[in-house]
Amino acid sequence: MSTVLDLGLGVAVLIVTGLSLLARSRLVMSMSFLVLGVLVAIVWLRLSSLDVALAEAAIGTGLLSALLVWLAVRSPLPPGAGRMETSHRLRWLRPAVGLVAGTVLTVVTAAVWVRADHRLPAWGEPAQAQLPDTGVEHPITGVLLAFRAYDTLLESGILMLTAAAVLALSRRGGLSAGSTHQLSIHQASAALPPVPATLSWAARMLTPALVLLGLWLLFAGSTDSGGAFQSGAVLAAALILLHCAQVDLRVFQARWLRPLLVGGVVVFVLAGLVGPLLGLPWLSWEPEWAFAAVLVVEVLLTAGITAGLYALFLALENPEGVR
Amino acid sequence: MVSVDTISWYLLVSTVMIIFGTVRLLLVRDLLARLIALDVTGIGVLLALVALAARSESSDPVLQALVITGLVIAVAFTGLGAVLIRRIEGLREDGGGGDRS
Amino acid sequence: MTFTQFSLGALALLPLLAAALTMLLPHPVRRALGVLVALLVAGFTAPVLGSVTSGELTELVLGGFDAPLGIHLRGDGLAAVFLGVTSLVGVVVTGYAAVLPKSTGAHLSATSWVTSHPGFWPLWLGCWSGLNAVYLSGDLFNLYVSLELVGLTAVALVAVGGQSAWEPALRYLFIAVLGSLMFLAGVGLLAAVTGTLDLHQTRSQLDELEDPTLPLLALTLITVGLAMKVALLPMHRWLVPAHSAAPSAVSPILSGVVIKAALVVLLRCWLWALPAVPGMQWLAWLLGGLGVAAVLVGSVLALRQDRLKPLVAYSTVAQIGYWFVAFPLLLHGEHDGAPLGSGAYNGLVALAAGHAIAKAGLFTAAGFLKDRCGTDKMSALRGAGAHHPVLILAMGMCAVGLLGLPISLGFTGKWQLATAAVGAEQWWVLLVVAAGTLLSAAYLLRGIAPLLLQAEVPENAPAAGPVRGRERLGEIAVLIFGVATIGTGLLGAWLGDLLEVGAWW
Amino acid sequence: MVVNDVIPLAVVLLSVTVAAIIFPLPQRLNRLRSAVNLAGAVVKLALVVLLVPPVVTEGARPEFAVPFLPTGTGDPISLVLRVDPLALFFAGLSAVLWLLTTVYAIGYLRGTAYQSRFFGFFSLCVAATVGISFSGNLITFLVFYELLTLVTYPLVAHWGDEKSLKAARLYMRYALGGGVAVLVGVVWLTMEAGPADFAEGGAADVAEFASHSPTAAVIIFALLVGGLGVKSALVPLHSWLPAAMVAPAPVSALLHAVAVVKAGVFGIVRVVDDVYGIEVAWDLGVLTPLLVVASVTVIYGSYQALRQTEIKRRLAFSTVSQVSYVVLGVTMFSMAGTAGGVAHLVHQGIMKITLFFCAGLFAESMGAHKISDLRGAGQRMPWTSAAFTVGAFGMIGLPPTAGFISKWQLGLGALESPHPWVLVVLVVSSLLNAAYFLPVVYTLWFGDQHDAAFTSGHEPRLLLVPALCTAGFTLIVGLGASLPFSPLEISRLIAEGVFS
Repeated sequence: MSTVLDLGLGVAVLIVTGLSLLARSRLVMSMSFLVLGVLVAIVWLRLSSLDVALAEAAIGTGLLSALLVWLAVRSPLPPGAGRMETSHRLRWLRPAVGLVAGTVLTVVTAAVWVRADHRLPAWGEPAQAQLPDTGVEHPITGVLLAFRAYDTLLESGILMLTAAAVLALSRRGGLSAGSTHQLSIHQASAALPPVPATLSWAARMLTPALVLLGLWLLFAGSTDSGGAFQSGAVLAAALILLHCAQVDLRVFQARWLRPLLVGGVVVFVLAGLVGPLLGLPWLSWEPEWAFAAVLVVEVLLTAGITAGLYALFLALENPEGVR
Repeated sequence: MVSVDTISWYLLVSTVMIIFGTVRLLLVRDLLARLIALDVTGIGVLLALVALAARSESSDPVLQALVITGLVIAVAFTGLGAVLIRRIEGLREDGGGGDRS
Repeated sequence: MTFTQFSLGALALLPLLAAALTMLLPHPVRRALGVLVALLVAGFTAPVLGSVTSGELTELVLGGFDAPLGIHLRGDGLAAVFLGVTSLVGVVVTGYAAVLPKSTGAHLSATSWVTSHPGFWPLWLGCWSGLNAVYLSGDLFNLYVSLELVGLTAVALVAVGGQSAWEPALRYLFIAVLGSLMFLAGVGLLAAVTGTLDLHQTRSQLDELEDPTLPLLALTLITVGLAMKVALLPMHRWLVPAHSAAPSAVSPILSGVVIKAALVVLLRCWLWALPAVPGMQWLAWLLGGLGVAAVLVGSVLALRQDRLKPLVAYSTVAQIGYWFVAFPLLLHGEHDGAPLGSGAYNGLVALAAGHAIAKAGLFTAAGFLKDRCGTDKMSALRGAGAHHPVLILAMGMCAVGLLGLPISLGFTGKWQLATAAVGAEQWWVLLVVAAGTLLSAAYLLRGIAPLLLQAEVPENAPAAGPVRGRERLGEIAVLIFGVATIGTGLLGAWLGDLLEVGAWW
Repeated sequence: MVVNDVIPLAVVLLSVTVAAIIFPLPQRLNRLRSAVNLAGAVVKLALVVLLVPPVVTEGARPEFAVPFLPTGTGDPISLVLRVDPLALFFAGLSAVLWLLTTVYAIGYLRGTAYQSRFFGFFSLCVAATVGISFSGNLITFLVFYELLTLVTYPLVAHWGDEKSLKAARLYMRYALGGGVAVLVGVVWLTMEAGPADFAEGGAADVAEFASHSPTAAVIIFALLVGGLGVKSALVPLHSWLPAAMVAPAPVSALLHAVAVVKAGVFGIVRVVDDVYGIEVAWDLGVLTPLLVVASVTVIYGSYQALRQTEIKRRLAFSTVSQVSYVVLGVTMFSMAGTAGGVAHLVHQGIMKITLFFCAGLFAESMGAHKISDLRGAGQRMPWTSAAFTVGAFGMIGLPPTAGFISKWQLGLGALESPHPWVLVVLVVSSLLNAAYFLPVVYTLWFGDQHDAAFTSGHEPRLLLVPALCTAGFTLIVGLGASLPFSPLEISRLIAEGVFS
């Protein structure tokens, strides 16, 4: 039974992959990618990785595909869409070589995969033994915010700096209060299609539910599946919905976007600095107050992720001068 | 505990995604198509990691955490890529853009 | 916890914190904070260098969680060398960017395009944080995250160069991310067979492994991915537009240190994470062959450029070749009691470190001229040397380093590479070194000599305008690189001692 | 002793310091720049003189070493500065001639632009030359040799026009090509026989290496001498030298008399005598081919000089020919020949610099570039013409000049050596020398008054005094050849060391 399901799921993933890679229309491509996200989230569930499935659903499918679909909608038919980079003489050569090389590589790699004797991770036992010291009960949150907090910190740094980068590509370098205020103001020449009243209404109704879901994911993270990233994605989705419903968020953008963006990383680093001040290594937290530290960091991190993802969305709209 | 066959099957699927995503990325000209190909490759890699995580009794938390990290990074680069594509195509629509650098 | 251990963490986290804070500040304050942080980072580099000089390997267990669960930071010889070089390049470039803000890119103001870009500061400090994290990391997945931090900020730093830099930046993004994904796939494979992500534990686990196929496949993936990021021929085509379209203060960082980060990861994987696996030498020979091609093709293409920045960028492509020429020699045994592998490794590191300083200097100079004259066409820059004697002198000194003439780290590196080659009886390496030296002399002369023309400089040449005090300071930055290129040439023996600490052998 | 050990380093650093002071000096501070230059030159001369008694009479070998390159086995290769008689000999030559050339250059460049750059590189050039002379092993030699290539480039390109840049580029190509060959040779030799410290009579490690793998030793010898042969302008590697004549006159003078060309020849002497050792080299059979090349160069250079109509080009080909006498002497495998060759190292320097100084004077004062322009110059510029005549007679080898001494000594050496036919080369070359120098001398004194437009003909003192000094030296060295501390006596001492 399970085998048939897995087989079907795998084939479906492959078909949608093919569709998202080979389609000629941008819209089809990005929509296929959205479907791919959904399918893969189901695969994660099949592989008993609830947290990853949640993250995929929220971040991967929800936001990432939304970005791509948005892009496809805003400029559906750029010059040369979907065409291969062909040389003049042998049109078929590149795709053919690519196909053959890809197939050969797949066969070789897969053969190696199957032959290899896998070894189970050596961190299983120490992870369970040391989990109580971290102040959280959910092992994945423990890994993210205690055992490998350094990775998470650098990663939130990446998200923050990506937001900084896309803001830097907007008016006034995007990095002052005045410029975030102006983000994503549509020009007359590229105005959005009018928003149907129903959507606007639905968005306003949905938002509280989304916020509630986000907060639940956040606070559930310490004991159960969920966490800063999933929660941040949901909250960002709520903001985006509001924005699409043409709710005026400019004051929020001007006053709060940058501080929120930065806050998570700053507090994370400062919390990491407490250890050295007490003579411990970087990023170590005493079991007594570890939970408090993790909670503070997680809340601010969520805010930062929300702001970062929202900034990515806002910056998608070209500033005037660069349409 | 997921059966070994299932894991191997998903590893195979992930391999196909990785390799054909890469090939497409290197061959196609359309910028959005390239970005999507890159994302497909990324999902393929993460799928492999999750499949590996599923070998343990209860799915391995460390590998899962790594995958979540990977996902966030994927969103980050896709976001930057998408904004860059928008800007570049905005320039093109303007008719080649200005001469300032 | 000792201060050195504290420094290991601070080296990665302080710039990140500063990057976050700069986002909230107005532009002039950002510059001041940037300079302050640069000096602090250099200050934290000192204890690491000091302890490695005294033969000590400093290790920091983050959060107190031991490997394989947690992450270790290791300040060994390789890390110390690159930390030192990055601090030098970082401090000087930061100073340059603070003094000449127009070198940081171009942004859209309320009405028009303006030179100088406030976004440079958070991105550069974030990039620096990632670089230090890469050097110190002792964990494969953490290497991936750090490398992504470097890659994304580097792409963004190219993009702040303005409209013409966007396409190169996007191209760079595709390659950088694809490279990291391949690296991640390789890491996943290794983790599957070893059950750990720690570099040292990976090695000891693989030592017990009988079937070499999987580690070999993993190494292939890792190598291809990282070779993309280092821009080894034939995966070099993204480098030239990206490095030449980047703002003046960014190109030296990219060419000087960012590609070195990928090189360091490659060395970590080849020499630390994997034991000598049968079949590895084929891969090494392939890399060696590509290295030779890169030296020759890169140099010839550099000769054919008519603009200064692309010329310097192609020179990077050629120099990258040298590092890979050393790979086949890394796996060799001994000759008369001298270990050849370590000799080639020393040579590789010396070449890369020397290149970092010299290339940073040359790119800063090229960017300076481009900013000042509005173009980097060599025909338009004729005679610019008459107004910038210090700059030309400094460029000459940097060129010495790139040529590999004494006294410079480039010479030290070539010397060690050549002696290792003679010991291993790989005579072709000598030929490559000789040909590469002569070709690089040709293209560097082509780049620098027209600047010296002084007989027929028209009065209204762009370089002829009055030189402001700030610009003089900018020239001093290049001069520091030049002097450092020559000065570090005397440190070859010390470098060899440093690299002994925490080496894989 | 301790003080002496520091002197070699001090001499090198002195010139570098002078350069570092001069580079940032603004153009208008002419007096300060000249003062710094002259002070540096005088102090350097004094330091070198200080070394003479301990090294020549007491047999001391002051040495300074600093670790430079790691080897992998623990002991790093060092940069070594060591003073032996040959080193002192060459350093003395450069110290004396630098002082004179500095004076000349101050006068020559008066009122032109970019003087700070010129004198800065000029000082670096001398630092490199002194470094070459004091080098205690091949690696140190290589370092300073390449440094010399680099710092002479801006000097050759000094005027900054297309022609200078082209000549400088040609020079750079040749010199770097040679440098790469030397580098490969040094790398190989170091890997096989260690860092090859210079030792009188040859390095023991090299001798052992040559005994068990002679083929490799011959190839390495060919690489080293081939590379060095570029700078010493051995035919067919000479064509950069005439092209480089576009440089300012003091540069040409320095290039031909002490710095570049001499550095190449000095390197060949070092390789033959102090790395391989003359006996080992003879056993390997590498000396005779080199002797033949040198003979060809001597004759060919003279023949080409005869064909030139421009003064500076004629002098340039004359250098090609004359410098090879040194190689001739060293490779003919006799003690007298070696002494003659080494003595010619100094003699040629003094005589050739005289000629270049005078050529510069003629060009500056009369605008004379061709030999035909010199008609009647003897009346208008008598002192200059006299100095030129002394130099020319020296080149031909007429007594009582220094040139006579070296040719006589070389002739003696040829008779002692296994190759008496070299005497024929010497005679033919002397005849050719006479054929291309005597007409110039004749034109100077007895040519018809040239165009009346050239009436200026005044002889600036800063340019004239150095020329007269070197002309004087040419005579003094010739007359006092048998006095203690004369170049010939020191050369004999060196030759004894080589054959001991």
